[in-house]
Amino acid sequence: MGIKFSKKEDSLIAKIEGELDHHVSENIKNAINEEYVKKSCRNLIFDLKNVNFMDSSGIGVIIGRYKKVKENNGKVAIVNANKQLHKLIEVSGLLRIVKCYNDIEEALKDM
Amino acid sequence: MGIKFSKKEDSLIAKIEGELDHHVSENIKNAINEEYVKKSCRNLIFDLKNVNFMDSSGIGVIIGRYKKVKENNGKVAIVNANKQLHKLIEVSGLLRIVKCYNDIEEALKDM
Amino acid sequence: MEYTNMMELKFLSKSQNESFARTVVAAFAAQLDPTIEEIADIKTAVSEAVTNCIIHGYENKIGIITLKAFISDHKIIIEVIDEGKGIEDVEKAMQPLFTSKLEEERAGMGFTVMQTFMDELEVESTPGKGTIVRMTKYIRPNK
Amino acid sequence: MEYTNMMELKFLSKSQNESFARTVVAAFAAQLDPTIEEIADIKTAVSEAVTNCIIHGYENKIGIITLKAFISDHKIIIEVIDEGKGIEDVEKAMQPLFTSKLEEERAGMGFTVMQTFMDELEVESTPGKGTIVRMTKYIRPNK
Ligand SMILES: Nc1ncnc2c1ncn2[C@@H]1O[C@H](COP(=O)(O)OP(=O)(O)O)[C@@H](O)[C@H]1O
Ligand SMILES: Nc1ncnc2c1ncn2[C@@H]1O[C@H](COP(=O)(O)OP(=O)(O)O)[C@@H](O)[C@H]1O
Repeated sequence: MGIKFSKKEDSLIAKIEGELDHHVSENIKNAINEEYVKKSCRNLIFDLKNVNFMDSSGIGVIIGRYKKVKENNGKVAIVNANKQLHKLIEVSGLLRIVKCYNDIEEALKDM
Repeated sequence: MGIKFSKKEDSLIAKIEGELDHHVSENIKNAINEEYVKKSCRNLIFDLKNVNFMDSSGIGVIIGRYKKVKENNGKVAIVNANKQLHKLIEVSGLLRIVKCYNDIEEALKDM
Repeated sequence: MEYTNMMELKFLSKSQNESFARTVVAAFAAQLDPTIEEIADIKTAVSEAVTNCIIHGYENKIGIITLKAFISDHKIIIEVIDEGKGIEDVEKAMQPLFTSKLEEERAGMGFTVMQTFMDELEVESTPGKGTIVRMTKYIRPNK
Repeated sequence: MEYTNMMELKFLSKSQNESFARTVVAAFAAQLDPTIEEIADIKTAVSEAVTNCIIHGYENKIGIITLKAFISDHKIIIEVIDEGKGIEDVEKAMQPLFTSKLEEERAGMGFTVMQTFMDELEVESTPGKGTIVRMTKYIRPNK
């Protein structure tokens, strides 16, 4: 598991790599919180291109970040989710609060 | 697991694919026996290039074929064994009866 | 239960074993020649159940988790068992969004995911004794 | 035995479970961050021990094989256990080339391979009761 950060406009892009389960969720959460404040961002984009497994612990991570970002008047977006991730995202009701986009450019336009 | 056959001069080349363990050894053995007779070959070359696992059941298969081929005045050779397979082949004492070559051409020259 | 193959795995309720449990069940289910999607469904459901044993059943203390799997034609039955805290009200626990660990950012979607990704789900629990989650997935042959 | 992680797997003595057992032990050992070669060594040794349970311990009848693994710093201890026939003379059985199943084209090299590919090997057997094969592999850190 790993995570790479970049910033575009006032959006933090968190590119997660590997398996996003309960085991790694605490580290992922802390890393994003820290970077979001340090880079003084408003929006948060989860790039899931290199996530090859995720379960509802990952959904918890995204919902938790959503709450923080909303306090800051920002938006949360998901990009590059594969078919299996889409299924999980739909089932979990996450789409009520977070939008999915095909790529980062598309997400940025809508922030 | 699978096995592909070809014939060059009077040598049968058996190219084994996948994992060569006890589970598949009976099928491999029967397939080679059948093809060796059907194609009326003298020598037998095991091409292990696509074998990604082998244990002493595989050694048993090779020794068993060696006995048959010897009765027919033929030779048995092994080609394309990776490092791990070489270790197994050495430990098992197989090199006393069977030679290893880097590729099929080299083996054919020595048949 | 009639079956053609079975396995039983016991392991410690440590979070690094979540991915180990997923790998084991995927390797065992491979015998049914499932699609990549079916394997991913099974891994996801097992991950939910195992995570629940660790967080809720044993509350992050070390206990033993048992993972059983039974294969009979075209289906796999999986049981995930802990001898931990147990669940007072199973029906309530299974409702979407319900979680007893809000402070930990749990989504409350574990059971919902198991239900959606598998074909059958049964939960047996006795407070103070532990929990059994039994899930069945039908694997279509000749795809 | 002191360990930081452990697992116990029970499965049927069917030959299709040989590769399953190898996969499980490889997935568990992965925590020690072994090299590809170390993983291959472990898989080979486990394959030998499991095959022996199937062919010699249970003589192709169906029984239960138990695979245990214990991880403590920089080593993995693996036990492969059957409750089958047992071995009359362990010392003799462990000699290179010795096999009781010549007709089946066994190489008689199973124990030799386990010995060479692992760092320690112990065999406990009681005729009529079964056999325990215990193997240890040291995994060098910071490669
Ligand atoms: N193995 C278990 N032992 C005890 N309680 C459990 C177990 N599994 C689930 N629960 C209870 O059911 C609730 C709902 O579980 P779940 O739908 O997976 O959501 P979450 O894990 O996100 O809380 C948990 O919050 C917990 O109270
Ligand atoms: N689990 C077991 N139960 C009973 N006998 C065994 C077991 N493992 C090994 N043996 C005996 O030890 C002999 C040597 O084993 P091994 O070195 O693996 O060679 P092989 O399996 O090729 O015969 C076997 O032929 C068998 O008689």
